[in-house]
Amino acid sequence: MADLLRETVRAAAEDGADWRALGEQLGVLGLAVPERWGGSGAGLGEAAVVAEELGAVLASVPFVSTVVAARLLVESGDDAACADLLPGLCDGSRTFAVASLPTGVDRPAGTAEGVVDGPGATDLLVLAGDGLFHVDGAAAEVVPVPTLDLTRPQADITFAETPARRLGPAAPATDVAVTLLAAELVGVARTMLDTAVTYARERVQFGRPIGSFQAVKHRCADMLVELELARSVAEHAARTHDHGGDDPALASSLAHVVATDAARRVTGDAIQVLGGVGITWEHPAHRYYKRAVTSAALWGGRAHRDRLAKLAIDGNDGRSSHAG
Amino acid sequence: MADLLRETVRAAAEDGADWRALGEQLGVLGLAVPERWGGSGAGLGEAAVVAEELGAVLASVPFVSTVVAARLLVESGDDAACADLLPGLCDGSRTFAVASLPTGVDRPAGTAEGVVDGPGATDLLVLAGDGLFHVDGAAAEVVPVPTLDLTRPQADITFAETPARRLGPAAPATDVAVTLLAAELVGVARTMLDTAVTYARERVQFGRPIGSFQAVKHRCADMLVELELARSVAEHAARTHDHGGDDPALASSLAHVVATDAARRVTGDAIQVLGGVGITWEHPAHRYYKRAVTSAALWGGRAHRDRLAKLAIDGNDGRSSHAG
Amino acid sequence: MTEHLVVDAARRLVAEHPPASTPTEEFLGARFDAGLAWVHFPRGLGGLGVAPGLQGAADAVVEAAGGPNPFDLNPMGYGMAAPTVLAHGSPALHERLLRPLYTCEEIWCQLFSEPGAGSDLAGLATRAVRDGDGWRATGQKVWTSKAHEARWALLLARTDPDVPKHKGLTYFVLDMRDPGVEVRPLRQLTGDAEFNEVWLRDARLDDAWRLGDVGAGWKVAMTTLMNERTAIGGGSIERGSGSIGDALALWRSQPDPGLRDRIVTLFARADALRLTGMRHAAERGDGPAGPMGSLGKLVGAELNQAVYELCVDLLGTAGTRHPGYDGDPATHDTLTWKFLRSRANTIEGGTAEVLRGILAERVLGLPGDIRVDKDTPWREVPRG
Amino acid sequence: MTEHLVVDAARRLVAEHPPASTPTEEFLGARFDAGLAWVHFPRGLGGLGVAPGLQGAADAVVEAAGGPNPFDLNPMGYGMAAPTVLAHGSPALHERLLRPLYTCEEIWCQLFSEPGAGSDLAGLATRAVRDGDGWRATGQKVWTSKAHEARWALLLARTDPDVPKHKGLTYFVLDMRDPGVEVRPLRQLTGDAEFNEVWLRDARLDDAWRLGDVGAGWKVAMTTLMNERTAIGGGSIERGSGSIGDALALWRSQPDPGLRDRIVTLFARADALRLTGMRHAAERGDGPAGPMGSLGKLVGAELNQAVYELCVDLLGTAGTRHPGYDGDPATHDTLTWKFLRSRANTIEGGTAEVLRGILAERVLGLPGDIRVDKDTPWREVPRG
Repeated sequence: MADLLRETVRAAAEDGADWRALGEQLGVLGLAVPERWGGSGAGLGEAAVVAEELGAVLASVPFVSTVVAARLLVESGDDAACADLLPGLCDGSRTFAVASLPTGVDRPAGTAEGVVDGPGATDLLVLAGDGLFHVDGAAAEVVPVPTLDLTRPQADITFAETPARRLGPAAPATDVAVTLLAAELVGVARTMLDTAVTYARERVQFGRPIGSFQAVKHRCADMLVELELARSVAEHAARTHDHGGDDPALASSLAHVVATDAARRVTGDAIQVLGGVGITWEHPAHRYYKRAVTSAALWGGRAHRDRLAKLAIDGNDGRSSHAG
Repeated sequence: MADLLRETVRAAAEDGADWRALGEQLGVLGLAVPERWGGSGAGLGEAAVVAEELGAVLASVPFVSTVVAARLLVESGDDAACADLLPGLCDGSRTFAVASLPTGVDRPAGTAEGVVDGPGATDLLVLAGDGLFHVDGAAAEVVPVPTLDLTRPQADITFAETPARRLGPAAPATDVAVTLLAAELVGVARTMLDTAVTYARERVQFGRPIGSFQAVKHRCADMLVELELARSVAEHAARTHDHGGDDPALASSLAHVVATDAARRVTGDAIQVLGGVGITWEHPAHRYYKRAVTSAALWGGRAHRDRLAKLAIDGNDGRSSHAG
Repeated sequence: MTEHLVVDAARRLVAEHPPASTPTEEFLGARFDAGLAWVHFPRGLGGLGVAPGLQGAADAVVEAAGGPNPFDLNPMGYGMAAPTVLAHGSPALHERLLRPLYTCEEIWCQLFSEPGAGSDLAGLATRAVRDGDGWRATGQKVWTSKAHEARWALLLARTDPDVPKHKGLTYFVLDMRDPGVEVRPLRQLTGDAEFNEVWLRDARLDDAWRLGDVGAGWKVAMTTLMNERTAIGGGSIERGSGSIGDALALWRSQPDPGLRDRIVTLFARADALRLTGMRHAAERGDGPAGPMGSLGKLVGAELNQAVYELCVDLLGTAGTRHPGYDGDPATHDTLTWKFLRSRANTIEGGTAEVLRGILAERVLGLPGDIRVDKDTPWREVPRG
Repeated sequence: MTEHLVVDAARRLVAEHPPASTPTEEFLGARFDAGLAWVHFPRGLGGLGVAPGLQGAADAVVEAAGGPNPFDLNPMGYGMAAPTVLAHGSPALHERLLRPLYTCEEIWCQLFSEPGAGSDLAGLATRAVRDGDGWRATGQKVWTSKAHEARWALLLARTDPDVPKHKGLTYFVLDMRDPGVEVRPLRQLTGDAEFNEVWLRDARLDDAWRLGDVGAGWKVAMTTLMNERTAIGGGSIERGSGSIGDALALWRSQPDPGLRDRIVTLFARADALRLTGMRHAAERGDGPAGPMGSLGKLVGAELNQAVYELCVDLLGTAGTRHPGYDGDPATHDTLTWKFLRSRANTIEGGTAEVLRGILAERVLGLPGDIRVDKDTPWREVPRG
């Protein structure tokens, strides 16, 4: 099942990852949504497969936000809202972004900065104070911000007297987000390792493929190591969310720390292996690099390192801490 | 002058670095001691040359302690003590160790732990409270401690009703010590780089010298980089002490941070280049490695990183801070 | 045969031979005879002829009952000699060697590496020449654990110096009691002598104790080495065990804010490696580790070094003390001993450089290094 | 001639041609005519025929007076073309080229690298064939800065494909106005187009504008490249300037305890590199940088990357924003632009791998890589 899903998404992703097709035809947007609301009742493990394949082609689609939104809606307990919103989420006719307001703001008011996938979102889920709210994307002031990674848009979103519907209590969104992010970065790293290895096999300097030089060869081996470590933590986090067996908070932060480090290193090293070609705008390597670099700062960023320390290293009981 | 000094010490060091010969015949123990007390009135720059050459052969002699002790004596302003003690220091008939007592102890009492060059020292200079004291080595209880680096002995030294002579106010000893330590580690790293390069040129595997493999070759290049950086900070620290031009505290801590990192890396990498031979007891590489590793913890250890941050990075005025 | 039959047999074994009251040799003999030594071996040779994946079921029962682990007692015998003897030895050798190997009455060692042949193992120089119906071996081996207590050795020797290096090797079982064998302990930087140097001077080899064809030694050795890499790379599966556990314990007793970022990085890497080991094991099932098995060894080795370097930094001046270099096992529990010992991790059992080459060439398919000695008769290849 | 005579001449120059009120070309022309362009060049060609170490005295006076720096305006001309033309050009070329080069009326570029010849520069494929009393060049060059504004180019082309690669190259001055020259900007990952691709299609070369003998191009190019490495590797001597200065400023405005150990390490390394640059410069005096010059470039490049990675980590989510990729110079002051730009540092002007090779082989004396193409005619060497 996972293999079939992977092949299907891979084929679609390589064809351009049209959002409506992902929803209507492939049905992968609602993988983790119960069937009664238009989804397929699978888990994060399946969603992670999709995230990896979308990461592998660097698809500029709001997949992570979509799965996080679905999870927040389902867990809100507001069945009416689920019935209203989830079918559109599943078929791709609605696109979601999740905005967190600063501490002290208890309803949609003021500005949420750098909301990932904010530009163009038809629907916004807003975490404010202890509540989760739904806001119509057209009712808020959405100002796109210029991003380093052009394939993952952000917006500063301002709420002023904006109509909002309270769906339920606030729930942490970060753990699901970074679990998918890690899977996405496995895809990112995988493509860049493949790209570097192919280039190292084919590029000839000094009368031999550059991959026969240890400096290049051993760098590629290190990239493989990073990819394998990232894959392990990403799969572990998704499995933990779906099936338990570990602390989801710990598994999520671990996934963020390892996968973002790995992706930054692999994409940076890929540019080095590619040499001059790798620093041109024309070659896709820089887009992957920018995705990896910015991912390390999103959905909690380095706070995951601190949380990991609290949960697993310092030795006190830090189970209630969460990052981002 | 420096070249001649270097050649002289190098020849003596390679012959076994007999302590009395270094003092009586070569006159290098009192390099930084005024001539009227048996020294040659030179500076730390010259002493650093000696330290480097002694480090290069991993001589098990208390040179750093000797120079620190000389500096403390000269700066104490106690001319009678200088006249008593310095001639013996210069000719090698006396050997010195410098002990620091914990805060709160204002005279030689209690135990100073891990006093470098403590075993066998004929004379002890003790920093206690705001005073500098002289204690006869035979009058204190000197218990050698088992060390990782067998070439640099330490002792726990206990003072109980021990006769002590107050020489003057306490003065920081660490900056001079780490300046010489850095020079010593340049010698340590230099020998290990030479050893690794020679081995890489001569050792044949797969029908070619292993130095023709980039993994080995580039490692050696990185070792060269570390050595060059270490040499620069070590020389800069000695020059700063002798001639100003920078903050001696900053230059000393910089020298400790860079030179200890460099020496650990170079000696560790040398073992890797040597392969199986490098992990045998018989080959000297492990002795150099142990010297480098332990040096990072002595005379302030990682506190130098903190001091460097206070002096040069944080941007507040931390000029009065000192490490160790 | 299904798993429960193996489990039943194991339960019978521990019931009839309670490990607590049965001498080790006797228990292992009974386990061998019950076919639970290595369940995928043929019946009569310690096995039941079933899938190797069922071994875990037997091991679990025996371990739970406190039974002895032959791998700890006879690592080269159990991990390397047994599969090699089974695959390449005659029925007579199976009969003679496997049972006492398993019972640990006969300890084994491995005579592969030489002072002049480390990473380039196939370049080894120990010569075996025909002598009547047997052979005589002369040369020097090194990095041999257990040589001083070993009854038998796996020996790789050059029988034809006039062909390229991989083609002139032959694989033998050597009698360590032969008068032509001299063993000397080799002291390491920890002060311990875990390994030995072994000199062979016209040591007698029986042709019937040859494993594989004359000239096929390299291929046979690959069986042995693949088992070695798995054995070394196989890690524990408890979070926070091994070297990182030592660091965590030290950290909890004396945390240092300036080192927190480093311990986070190392913990995350250690846990990622732990999860990778479990994932790879699950993915390969009963299959051999293959070249990807080098990954765990490589990462684990470099991680060990970084973790114990962190420990030494945490220890500060306490890390400049060390109880001694006399090989006393009591010193092995100190962080400084472990720190020193870890320095060999990136060299022993395949250097970090060799392992990176394996990953790059055999997993990623990158081209090999230029081999100047590939088609040259061994005799003419420069060595040193 | 002693230093004070140089200083006197420089003082006279800035007194007679006050930089503030003198057009750049005119000032530089006057400086050239005063022999203060490059004091070690012959009189009449911008020099005084004195030791190169005296140049610094002239530079200091001019800089203090606010005079223009020709290196900034015409880097390839000043840093590479001038020494190469002087060493290998005819007197007629000296006369024609050096003065307008120095006044920056004529900008220069360098046509060495090709898509198929990066690290392996000597493998380049641009062909120059005899055509009457001149030559015609065809091929593609890349990584050419200033190509769009250059009047002249230093061109390395293959004149004999039937000899090993280093032996078949010849070095020319190319007229960039030739109709066979096409320049296209090459956009980098920052969005800027600092460099160009240059296509040559039967571009005309005058044999009198050849630098060095036919087939001696590699040797001539070494003159040029040694000057390039020095130019790139030469660093500033202010503590806390350059990339580490950016990090320190950011740190002071928003310190992060978790990153303190990293900034300490990077600051210490940056300062050690700064001191190393000064030490090496003092040690070599007037001499060329030589292979040790690669050290500063290597360390500086990797340090820049690590420093700007730290900045991005310090910035947190602010580091995910970036003003744009339209090449607007205003973006160059952002930390994110500098971060992106630093990625090229380990590739341009000699990759980190090439520089490590230079240090290992030419400073430490380690053996070279196995060169499969060394004795093979260029035509038969695989390329791609």
